[in-house]
Amino acid sequence: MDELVTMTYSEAVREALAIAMERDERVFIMGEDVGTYGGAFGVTGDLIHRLGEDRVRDTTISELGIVGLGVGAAMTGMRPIVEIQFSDFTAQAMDQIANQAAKIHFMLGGAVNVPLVIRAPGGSGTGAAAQHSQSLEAWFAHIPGLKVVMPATADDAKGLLLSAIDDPNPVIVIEHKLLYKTSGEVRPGDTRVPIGVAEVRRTGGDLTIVATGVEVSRSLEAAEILAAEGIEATVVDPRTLKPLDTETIIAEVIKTGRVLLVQEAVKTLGFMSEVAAVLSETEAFVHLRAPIKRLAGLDIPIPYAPQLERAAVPQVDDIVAAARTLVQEW
Amino acid sequence: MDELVTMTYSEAVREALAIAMERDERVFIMGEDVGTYGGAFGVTGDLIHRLGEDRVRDTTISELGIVGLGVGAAMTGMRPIVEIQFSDFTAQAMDQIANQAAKIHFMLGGAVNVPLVIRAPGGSGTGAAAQHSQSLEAWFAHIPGLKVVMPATADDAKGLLLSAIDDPNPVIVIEHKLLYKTSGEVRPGDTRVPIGVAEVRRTGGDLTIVATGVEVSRSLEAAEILAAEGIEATVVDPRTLKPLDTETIIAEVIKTGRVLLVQEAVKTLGFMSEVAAVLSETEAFVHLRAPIKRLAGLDIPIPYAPQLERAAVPQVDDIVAAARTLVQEW
Amino acid sequence: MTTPIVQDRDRARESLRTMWRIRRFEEAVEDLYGRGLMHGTMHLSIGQEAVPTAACQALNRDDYITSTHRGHGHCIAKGADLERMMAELLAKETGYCRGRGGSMHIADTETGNLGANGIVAGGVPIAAGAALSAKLRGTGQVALAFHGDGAMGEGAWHEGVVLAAMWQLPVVFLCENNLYGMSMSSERAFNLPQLSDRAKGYGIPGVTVDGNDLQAVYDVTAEAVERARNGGGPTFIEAKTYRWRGHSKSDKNLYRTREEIDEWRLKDPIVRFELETVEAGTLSEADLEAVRDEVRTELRGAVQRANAAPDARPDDLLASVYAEVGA
Amino acid sequence: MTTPIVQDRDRARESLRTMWRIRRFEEAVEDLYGRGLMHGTMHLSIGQEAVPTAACQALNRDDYITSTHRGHGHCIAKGADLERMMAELLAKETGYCRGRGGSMHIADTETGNLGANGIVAGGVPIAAGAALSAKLRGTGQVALAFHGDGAMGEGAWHEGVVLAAMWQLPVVFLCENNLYGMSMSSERAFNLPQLSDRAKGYGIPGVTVDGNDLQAVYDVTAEAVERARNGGGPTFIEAKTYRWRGHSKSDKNLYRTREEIDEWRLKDPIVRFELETVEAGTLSEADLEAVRDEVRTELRGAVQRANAAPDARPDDLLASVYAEVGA
Ligand SMILES: Cc1ncc(C[n+]2csc(CCOP(=O)(O)OP(=O)(O)O)c2C)c(N)n1
Ligand SMILES: Cc1ncc(C[n+]2csc(CCOP(=O)(O)OP(=O)(O)O)c2C)c(N)n1
Ligand SMILES: [Mg+2]
Ligand SMILES: [Mg+2]
Repeated sequence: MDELVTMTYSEAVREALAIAMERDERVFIMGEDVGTYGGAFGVTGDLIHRLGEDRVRDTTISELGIVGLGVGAAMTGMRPIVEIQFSDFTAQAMDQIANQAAKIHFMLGGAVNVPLVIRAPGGSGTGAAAQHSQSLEAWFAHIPGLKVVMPATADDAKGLLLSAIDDPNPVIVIEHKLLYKTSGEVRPGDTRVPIGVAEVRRTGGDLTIVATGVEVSRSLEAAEILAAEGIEATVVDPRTLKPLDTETIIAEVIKTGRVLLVQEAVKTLGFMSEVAAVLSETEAFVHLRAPIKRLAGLDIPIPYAPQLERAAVPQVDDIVAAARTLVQEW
Repeated sequence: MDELVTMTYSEAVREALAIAMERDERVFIMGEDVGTYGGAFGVTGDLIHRLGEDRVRDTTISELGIVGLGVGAAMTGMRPIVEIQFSDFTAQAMDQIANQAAKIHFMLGGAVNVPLVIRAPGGSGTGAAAQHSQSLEAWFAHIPGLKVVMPATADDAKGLLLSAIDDPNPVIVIEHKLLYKTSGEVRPGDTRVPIGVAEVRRTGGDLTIVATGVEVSRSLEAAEILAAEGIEATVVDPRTLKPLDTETIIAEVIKTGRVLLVQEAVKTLGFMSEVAAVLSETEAFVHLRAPIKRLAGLDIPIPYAPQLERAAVPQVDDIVAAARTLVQEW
Repeated sequence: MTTPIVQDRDRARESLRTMWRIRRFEEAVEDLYGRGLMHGTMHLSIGQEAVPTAACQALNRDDYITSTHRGHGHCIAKGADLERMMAELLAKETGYCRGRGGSMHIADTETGNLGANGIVAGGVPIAAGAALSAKLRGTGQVALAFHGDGAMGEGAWHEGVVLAAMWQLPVVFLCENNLYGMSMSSERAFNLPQLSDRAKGYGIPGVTVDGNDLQAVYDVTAEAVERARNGGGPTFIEAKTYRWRGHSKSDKNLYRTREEIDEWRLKDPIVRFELETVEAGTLSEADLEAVRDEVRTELRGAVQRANAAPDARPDDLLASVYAEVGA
Repeated sequence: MTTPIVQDRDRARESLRTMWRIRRFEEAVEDLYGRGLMHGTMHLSIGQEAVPTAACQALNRDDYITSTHRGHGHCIAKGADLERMMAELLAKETGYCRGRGGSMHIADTETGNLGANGIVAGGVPIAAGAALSAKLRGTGQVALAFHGDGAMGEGAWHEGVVLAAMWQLPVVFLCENNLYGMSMSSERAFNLPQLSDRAKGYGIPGVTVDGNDLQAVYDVTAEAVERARNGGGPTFIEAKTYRWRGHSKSDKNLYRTREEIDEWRLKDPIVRFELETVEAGTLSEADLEAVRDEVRTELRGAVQRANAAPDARPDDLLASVYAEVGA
């Protein structure tokens, strides 16, 4: 196996885009400011110079239209990748995402596929306030026909995106703004991460933490602090929210009998509600020695002030405290 | 107390609209074909003749614009009620619903209220297929700042709507197409049903069924069949999904120790995922003698063919069977 | 200039056949519906047959169309099979969508029909996307988006046109202005003498045409398609026509008058074209009769075979949501 | 015709004061930002000051505006308090939004400002709704929606204008065309010689004006406001101007040239208006100096007091999401 390369999450996304476009003529990118500007978060960077304007396409500010054109192109032999500048603006495009892209294959009796990839950065932490900081993955995971992935590391950002581009179904990739600048080891070349397979990032016998997105690294950090206190946590990163690898999650929860579910999204009907529901109706249920514990964003819009913004979503300390209570009380 | 009047769910909605408009000059309705046509499902009926074109306003086919105008009118002293012809088309209006209406009060530091009501019929059963049959309440309940109600009876359709119109916050009312023509007893006059209060529609000691929308009457029907077999069910109708009356639900679940959650929406991340999560992390958990059981729509777009459409969502028989298994096996 | 259709025996007959296939198909649907043999809802385009018939003649088989909730005409004109369409409406496994889509979702990729759409204006950006795809693949294909007048109130319509105009995509936006979006008159809705005045705002050509004049619709569409194919970008066409029936089964026609409907029935595009062909000496009364008979027979067979087909099967519903990876 | 602003000592001074308040406010923001004392992102309108300054003079205090992500100028021109604005940006409890909204969400209902908006075109239908409200309440108020050129690609823009045009609402759509929507040039995006050509497609009047010419912006806005107030319906105005700074802090200006920026700096709307007032003999160099000093002092005080205010409090976050019932 080739040597691992250290790069940022954002570079890893860009590398996946370049690899896919170089290998497959049908792949192209479109979105607001993905060209000369290089993307609002610099993700597409210099791709326009490497692959040309035809394949790295700057659009008008028209999210519904962009996704709609993506749907039409995907139905007719192309493999479009659409960037929505902030995942909050998927609200604008929701009809084409949920009523068109997600349903066409089924609704047309299987006659057509819609191999469309939608990349959208989510999450808070940049002081951009309520309309630029949401974690909306639950909206998409609720709609049959969409696949939803949420890479938490650079290698997953690359590998899941490569799998998404090859998938014959619409796949939403929820990237995270705070992760873009973090570095990680990435496998070189056209290396995929399969959609639908969770990753156990750490093992420990006292409790199982299931976390997504930016909360994965926070949970791993928390696990180290807990370890110093003698509490050993397993950390599971589902990576794909839909289709969900329930098998791995259930197995890891059964091993410890205690589960802490950590997400950045607001608590009510966030992704972890589904994980909790799955655990409470499957064989995991009888192995639980403690009630399930969700640690999630407050049910509020993300506030602007930095101290309020931090208070709105789970931080390392919150995870440590919740895990400690769970283990000590049960 | 005045005598109850028997009327259809649809007439009850219309009565609430008329009462609110007659009592409060600020209240008006707008939406596609709500005027002369009387509404796609006949709900607004003759209101345009009783209250005039200014207050019963036919719009162009522009869901995002309609909700947006509602937001602007609500911020400036009016009490708009917006009808979205099928709840599926809230996808078009999602930005104004989730990014504007829901967040403005918080985001502006409390300076402004947005007393907007959005009425939208959801649900399957009319052969209208995948883009006209969804149950999308979970999308709204996931967004802080929105209230979400889902009346299952004519009296609730009237009473919850009257409360919604008086509420200083945006409220989404998910009505049900199949319920429009069903009749029920309705209290006369300006009688409210409070937002945030669940209703226990039946009591029985063997299991607790929590059901929403059209599944409430199906659950009650199922409960009668079960009773004939000697199985007694409590049936709880949350009525308001956000804010949720967790107290009543938890109390009723504790009483029986067995819970069946029934919704029409697709299973994954539907409203009952949240109820399951709440039950699994509160005092209810230790009282559960069986795993939680969700009975939900299949994770598929609603198909056109009648037999497929029926198979896609829980019917009375399915509820009976699930309840029976739950009681017999645990 | 090529021979007018009305003087071209084959094309005239073909045009009539298509219009009759649409009319008879929808009459059959209406009948089945009325007798409780068909489920769901239905949107009939009776009275509007000349528009899709003419427009699709200006397209190649591999050109794309996107269609609407009122899509039977588009589907038939682009070349779909009546039996598979009827089977779909009858919720049969042999239908275009295996009974999962119904009238509002029929598609026929073989003939470039990317699908009816239950969402008003939903197909507009999709057509632009198909045009972008054709441009990127360099195939010379053109896409045509059928849409209603009411669709022009939607953001989706606007955004689709904005992007198509910016990229000068090979797409034609064909508005069937049947004077109403459900109950809202397009005159009241859009505040414009003619809807093609909208085109200027996107820097693209716009034209209004009598939608019940087959030749006129053909001419403007052919010009638009040629422009698109030659890299000249999108065109907007408004074809004025009328739907004789209500919007859908629940329509009580409260928003329009009996007189208006009757007036437009006199402008029947089929009768008009039949008369024109006879006047031009291209077809005889006997020819007309032959076409009608042919279509009636075809349709009867289609309904019978569709009826006899197996009902849509519920067994693999969950497995039908996603295309298989590697497929 | 009333006296031109440039010849009216009070109004000329007031106009200059407003423009300088905007410019100095944003310079202060830029500075605080650069020194790491301010959080989040920022969108500066330096170079565009004449548009809001002139437009808001054409409005009454109780008329409404909706604003954008680039909204400091609109907010100041409509009459907001600099200290409360600065406090908001500094995430203070005394800010307009108690530190919960920041730059992109400042609103000031006292002066009719319904809010900046982080969503491009988000305010357009909201302004139309405020206009509908004014019409229904019969107050004679007018609403004005500030928006960018880029916003015209959004469905929200289209739908807001469609409904406003249909109902002939008292609203003005004022596009600040600063030539770019982030990196996309409006010329490339919209395929139009001037964006006001769009107005015809909605059956409403449209006009293009030099956005750096205070008097010209005032004149067209005043006319549009009068039309709206008198029941004449909406107007679309395109005011051509330029933002000197990048789109936001992350902008490397790769999509435009140094020369272009320099050229527009020469068209500084403040310098231009100062020169005009001096040439007209309305204000002296000393008067100009006095205005500048006044604003500098005001701003220094606002920043100091804002800085000294208590930070936004996290204690009642959950209780702040919903307005209390009965309130
Ligand atoms: C987004 C959306 N909004 C509303 C509807 C309901 N609806 C279906 S057809 C229709 C009228 C469409 O009018 P037009 O575009 O003129 O087409 P026509 O029915 O006249 O063929 C409406 C309001 C819908 N299907 N989709
Ligand atoms: C719906 C939506 N899409 C994209 C963005 C990201 N964004 C913020 S401002 C902007 C450019 C807006 O351009 P324009 O309307 O011309 O205003 P300007 O920035 O020039 O003042 C973009 C793309 C957004 N905030 N909202
Ligand atoms: Mg129409
Ligand atoms: Mg701009």
